[in-house]
Amino acid sequence: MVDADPQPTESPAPQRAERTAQQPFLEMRGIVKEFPGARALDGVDLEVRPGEVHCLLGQNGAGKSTLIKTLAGAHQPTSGEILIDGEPVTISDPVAALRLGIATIYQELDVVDGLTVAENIYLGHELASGGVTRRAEAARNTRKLLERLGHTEITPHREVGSLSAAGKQIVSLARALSRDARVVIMDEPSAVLDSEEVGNLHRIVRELTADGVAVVYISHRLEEIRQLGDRITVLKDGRTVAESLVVADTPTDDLIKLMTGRAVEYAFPDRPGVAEDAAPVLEVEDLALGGVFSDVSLTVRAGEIVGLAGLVGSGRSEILETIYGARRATSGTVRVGGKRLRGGVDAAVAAGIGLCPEERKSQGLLLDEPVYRNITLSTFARTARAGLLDEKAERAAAREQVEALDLRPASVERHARTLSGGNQQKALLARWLVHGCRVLLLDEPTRGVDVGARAEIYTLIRRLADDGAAVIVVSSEIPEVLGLADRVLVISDGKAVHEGPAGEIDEHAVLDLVMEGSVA
Amino acid sequence: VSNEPRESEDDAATGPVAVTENDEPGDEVVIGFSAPAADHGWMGAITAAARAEAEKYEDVTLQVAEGTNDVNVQISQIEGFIDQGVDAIVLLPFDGAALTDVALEAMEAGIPVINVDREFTSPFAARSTVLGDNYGMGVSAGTYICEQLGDNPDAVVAEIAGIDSLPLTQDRSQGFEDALDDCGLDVDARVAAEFTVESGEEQTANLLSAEPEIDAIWNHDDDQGIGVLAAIENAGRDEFFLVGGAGSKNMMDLIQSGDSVVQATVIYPSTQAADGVKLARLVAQNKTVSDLASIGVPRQVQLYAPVVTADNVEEFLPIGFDS
Amino acid sequence: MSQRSALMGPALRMGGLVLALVLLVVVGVATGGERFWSTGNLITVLSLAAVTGVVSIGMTFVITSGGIDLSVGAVVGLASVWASTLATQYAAQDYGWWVIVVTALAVGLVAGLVNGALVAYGKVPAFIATLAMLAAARGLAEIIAGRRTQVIRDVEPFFDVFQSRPLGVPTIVWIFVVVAAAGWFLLNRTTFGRRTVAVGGNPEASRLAGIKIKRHTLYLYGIAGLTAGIGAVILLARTTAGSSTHGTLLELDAIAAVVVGGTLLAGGRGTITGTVLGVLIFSTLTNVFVLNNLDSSVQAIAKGAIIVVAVLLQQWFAAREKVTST
Amino acid sequence: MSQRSALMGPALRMGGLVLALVLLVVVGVATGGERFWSTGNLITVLSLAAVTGVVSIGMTFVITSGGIDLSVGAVVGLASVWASTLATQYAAQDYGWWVIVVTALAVGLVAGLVNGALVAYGKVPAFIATLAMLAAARGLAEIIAGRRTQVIRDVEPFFDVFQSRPLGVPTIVWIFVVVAAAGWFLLNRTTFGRRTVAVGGNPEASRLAGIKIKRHTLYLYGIAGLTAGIGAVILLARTTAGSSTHGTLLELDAIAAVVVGGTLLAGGRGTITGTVLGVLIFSTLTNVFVLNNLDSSVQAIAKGAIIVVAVLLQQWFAAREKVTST
Ligand SMILES: Nc1ncnc2c1ncn2[C@@H]1O[C@H](COP(=O)(O)OP(=O)(O)OP(=O)(O)O)[C@@H](O)[C@H]1O
Ligand SMILES: Nc1ncnc2c1ncn2[C@@H]1O[C@H](COP(=O)(O)OP(=O)(O)OP(=O)(O)O)[C@@H](O)[C@H]1O
Ligand SMILES: [Mg+2]
Ligand SMILES: [Mg+2]
Repeated sequence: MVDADPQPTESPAPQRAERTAQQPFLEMRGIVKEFPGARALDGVDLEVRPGEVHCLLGQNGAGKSTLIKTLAGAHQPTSGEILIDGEPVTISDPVAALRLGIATIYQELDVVDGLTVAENIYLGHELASGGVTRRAEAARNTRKLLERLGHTEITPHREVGSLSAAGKQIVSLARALSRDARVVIMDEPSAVLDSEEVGNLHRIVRELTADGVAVVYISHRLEEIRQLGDRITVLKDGRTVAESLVVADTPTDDLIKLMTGRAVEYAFPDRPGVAEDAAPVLEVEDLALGGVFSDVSLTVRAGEIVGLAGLVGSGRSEILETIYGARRATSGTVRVGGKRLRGGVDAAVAAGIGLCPEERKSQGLLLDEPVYRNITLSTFARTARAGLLDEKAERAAAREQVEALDLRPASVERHARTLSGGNQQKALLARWLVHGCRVLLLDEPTRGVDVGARAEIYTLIRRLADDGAAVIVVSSEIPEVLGLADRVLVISDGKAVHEGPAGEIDEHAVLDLVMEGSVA
Repeated sequence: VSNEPRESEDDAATGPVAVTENDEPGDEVVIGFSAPAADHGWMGAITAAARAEAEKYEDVTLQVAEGTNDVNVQISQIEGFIDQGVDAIVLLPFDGAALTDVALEAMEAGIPVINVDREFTSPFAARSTVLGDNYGMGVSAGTYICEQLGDNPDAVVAEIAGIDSLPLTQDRSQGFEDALDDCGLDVDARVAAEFTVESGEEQTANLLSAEPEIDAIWNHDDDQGIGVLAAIENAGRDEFFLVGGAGSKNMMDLIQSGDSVVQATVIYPSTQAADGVKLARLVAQNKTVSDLASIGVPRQVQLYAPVVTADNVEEFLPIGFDS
Repeated sequence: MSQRSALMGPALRMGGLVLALVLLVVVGVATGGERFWSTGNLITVLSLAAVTGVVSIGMTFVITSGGIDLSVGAVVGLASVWASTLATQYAAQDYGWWVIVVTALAVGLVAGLVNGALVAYGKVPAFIATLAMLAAARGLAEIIAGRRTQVIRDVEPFFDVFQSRPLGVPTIVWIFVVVAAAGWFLLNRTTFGRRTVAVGGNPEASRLAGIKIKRHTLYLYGIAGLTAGIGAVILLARTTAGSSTHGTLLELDAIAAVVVGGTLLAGGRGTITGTVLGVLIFSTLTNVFVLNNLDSSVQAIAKGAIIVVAVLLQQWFAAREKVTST
Repeated sequence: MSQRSALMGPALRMGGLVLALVLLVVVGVATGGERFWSTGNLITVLSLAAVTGVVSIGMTFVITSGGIDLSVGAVVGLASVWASTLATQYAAQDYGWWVIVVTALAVGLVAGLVNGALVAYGKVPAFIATLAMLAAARGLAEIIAGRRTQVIRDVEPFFDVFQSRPLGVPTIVWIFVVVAAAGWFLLNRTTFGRRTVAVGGNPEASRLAGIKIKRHTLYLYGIAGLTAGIGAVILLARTTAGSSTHGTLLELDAIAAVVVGGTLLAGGRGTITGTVLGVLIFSTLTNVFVLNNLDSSVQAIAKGAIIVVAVLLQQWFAAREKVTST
């Protein structure tokens, strides 16, 4: 991603070009979708052919998820028409979409925690005789699907609630595959996956297209789109601004310009280097959480950004959460500014630590509260006088961040639920910017954030560090960790297997370390 | 099928009525009536009898408030009556003590209050009081059981009480205990049901299971008695005899037929409120009770709690209420 | 390891309940001896558990789906009254005892479906819709019964069937066993049951997976109503009478049994086994209390304490489960 | 526009309730005429509303935070009994009438804190913990009172204070007004209220944002207990007596008023105004029923129907709100 190539690197395989010449399988014409108080789609066109990977590109809030939800029957379009094989159809509900051969993996995790893996995969189209589920067969098929996805460690009878976010994503994927669909829609499937998983996912997508299945793929990772996509449709502010561009013929810069309407400086901010005598702000010593990780020690000085790299499930999120006091450490100590931290989250927040959690919906947001209350959730008590809220000050503080982060729409009164995924992420970041932390723990801070905003967030994180904060960043995109951090810690299987300056190691080396560690 | 109403409601509720000069129409009076929720047969009979009594007099309009077991609501009902300026109030309070204050208020506002069944704590709160005799009921039941078992000091006596948190249940149990004590018996097992058929059945089933040998049972309430009998039937037990309470027609029929464990029941008149209505009318019309020599309605009328057995059941059948 | 914990999980989660029940039985035997540990008494305990038990099975479905049904007690009353009116009794004499059963089940089912329609299609919160049904069903039952207890007479075959004791166990206990087994099967082994869990755990995901949530919700309340109808039949058989007071506060007992059993009140996780254990705990508790001739006030306090202890035990076992599975 | 809808939203959502109340008043005037629309009768309605009203305010907080308190009715009973024991009465005679008040409030508060501790620190589901408290508090109240009603005697100043009528309105109505106003302020204008809404909306997010959700939960149940204590004082003033049966089933009335008022049972949204309207609707309903001399069974059915209609009206207004705000 750092060195995204403006020129196409991979020439599309010959048979792919052949197929793209076929009749479109699916067409959407002039789709408009209005929500109370917002027009999310304002005339969108899309055309998908069999056997192609059609990428949807657009900034946060451009309307990508809304578009595919109208296609999946989850939303009803206000106007516009949908054609399948040239025939107009109405997709009145999800069942109708599935019947038409449209399977969808949604941006937000759509699994049921209380059901097993197999039950989740077959939810809605259970293998059953007269209403009685055929469990053995479902388990067999599930095992096959998971094998195809390269995840034999996820067993069919495991409860999905015990899986990590990535595991749940795999289950969603398996569910879409189980539908034998003609088109599979994937809304940011790679956002929670690490690089190895992403490779795996790409292989599956290629297998699908080889069988003539069309894939509609949404992602903010442009290099991924380059590798995988055949054609691209770009959305901006609910309209199609470019339809069915051939990937091979479109330089990345053009795409960014189409999406954002401007040229974005597409690089990581400079590393000014941390002064040798900078005071250590966060000191973690021999931290362990029973069964998940152990012996984690690290020191972050003022102005320093430390990155944690590792595979999904290696325990990085738990390390952050334990430092933050959200989980009770089995052993070890955490010091902030030399003072030992005791107690739970509230003590950590009081000491000036902030955590941007991994799952924004379940761990971060009050979905039915206005944006400004989400932004001031950690600080409203501070702006209050004698327990009396000062909403004016809260709104002002929130508005400032909304502008700084270019949150769209730029209203602080909207409920968090109505924001697009990427904008919800920005609102979470804004919470800690208002708080003004000494230590900031960021778990996948750019998950689902568009290119333009991504650059802004990088700059912002660096600026925070420059202002004296100690920052830890966890990201599944190794280039992001390497590009942003001063120092990296490579985590494998709950242990730190390497620590060193970010500039002295590359992606392959990290991957090697990770693999070695997990074998050991 | 024999659970059809055998007689019309008013006959069943009030029994024979002698016509006196007091029954001549007088001034039009509005009487407010308030009682606990009619959630079981006895209380249903109370309200039905009061309504029926009022029907008989064309000079009486009975204003009936929703039956409620919430003293707060009942107080507001009385406040409503005061506000409307009714001519008299007949009040069977859910809890006598809790309704005393509002009754005083009514009396102070010049509205005579006739207190029924559960007594107020202040003598000034009611113009006249019609009382059942809860303690006496327990005594009657206990005395009857003593008579039957008197020669056997080891006899096992069980008690199936009603809603245990009500003072009236405590009074009944106290009377029962005192009467048994007189002949050297005591209550060996006691459960409390809730005046409902279902709870009667449930509690009795447990009781019978816990006590393999019983000689006599007193059940406070004939409404729950249907459940009590069902449980006895289900358990196939008949080594004891059962004494009922309140006096439902059902139980009287069983006593009469003599082929069940029911040997007796202690009357707790369900006509109290009807008497209350009658007295309220007299008070409001400034009349007097004609069979008495004294002028004016008496301060207190306490009704008798007789024991109904096969010998005298004929006599009581007409006042048995449908449970 | 995850395999093991997946298997051990539910078993361990039940551990607290089983332990609570065993402790109760020990107390029962210690204080009541043979009077407690006799076939007769154990059958009494089971018989008394039957009504609450059957109704709790239906309630488990509703609660698993994230709903609640406060009307079951009142519906039991209404169904018992309707099934014991003179008209029904005459019909039963003419056509057969099943008329009573069918009437009770039909009344329960219809009341349940009305609940379901209000919740699913009227979007009335379940708590409110079923609270309204509670009030309405009781009122209707009182009007139909004229506040009288309606004794069933001259329908002997009805009692012959329901008061009989195949294999020495009362029919009504068999009914409880069959309903519980059917409930377990329905919840764990059928499409319907798995969808119920899904609807409770993540309604939006369920909708997107193609489940017709509204229709499913309608059915769920129908099931709860139907079990209330079955409960009414059992009560008719036990008490020989229908009454508008039948089932008073039964809804609280049922919800308590379901939740103590481990079904999440928020939905998404339900266990029939837990519900059955919950029902048995409460029924044994009452029995032990009576055996010890305990004052009803002391009973109330002890009951409160025991509920809390049972749940804390469950928590403790759940915590242990986590530790062993890591 | 979003600004406007944010302002209009709550007003419109209240629309259904206000309409329901207005309809009730119209029915009251039409059928009762002056008997309904007199100062005396309106004060009767408000006095009746006071106990449920005060308790419902506390309940609003608990439900907004995603919890529930089934014990309030029993706690009202316990507090009323404790505050009217002979010992308390002697102390009140010696030291002043406030002893009674303080005792009732303290009993309510402690019971609430026990609930809160069980829920927050013991992780017992709120439904279970407060159900256990319900049973235990009633049992304890019965034991303390010996199942007798305890009349308060010779503490005249207590009645002088609470049965007086400043500005022609009974003190207990003033208490309701003050508690409601304080509740509104606490929920809408203070950090405490904000935390309550946050905890109800997403407890995990609130915890991760640094809110001490356990301590907060403890306080919330404390508030519910405290309002139950206030309710007990009002009942003592109205009935001049304490009884273990005081407040029976009050929890259902309170929850119904809160939920009909528009507070989400799942938590995350609460409205004191709605709760007050809900309480007034139920209390006016009872009054209109009495004025019309309606049979209590018919009343029950009507009550059920009216609850559903009130909620459907609210739904309809909410839908309109959406349309107008686009
Ligand atoms: N339920 C809703 N009510 C109101 N507005 C909504 C609702 N859902 C989405 N929107 C608005 O519609 C617009 C498009 O949202 P959408 O989720 O489709 O964006 P997106 O392109 O998927 O963004 P991202 O990349 O961040 O996921 C946004 O402005 C969003 O605020
Ligand atoms: N409460 C828990 N008890 C035991 N194990 C847990 C618990 N929570 C998570 N785990 C396990 O800990 C490991 C690490 O979890 P997690 O997926 O959060 O790591 P991660 O490195 O942050 O990966 P991701 O990129 O998905 O965030 C996983 O194997 C997970 O199953
Ligand atoms: Mg999106
Ligand atoms: Mg993670």
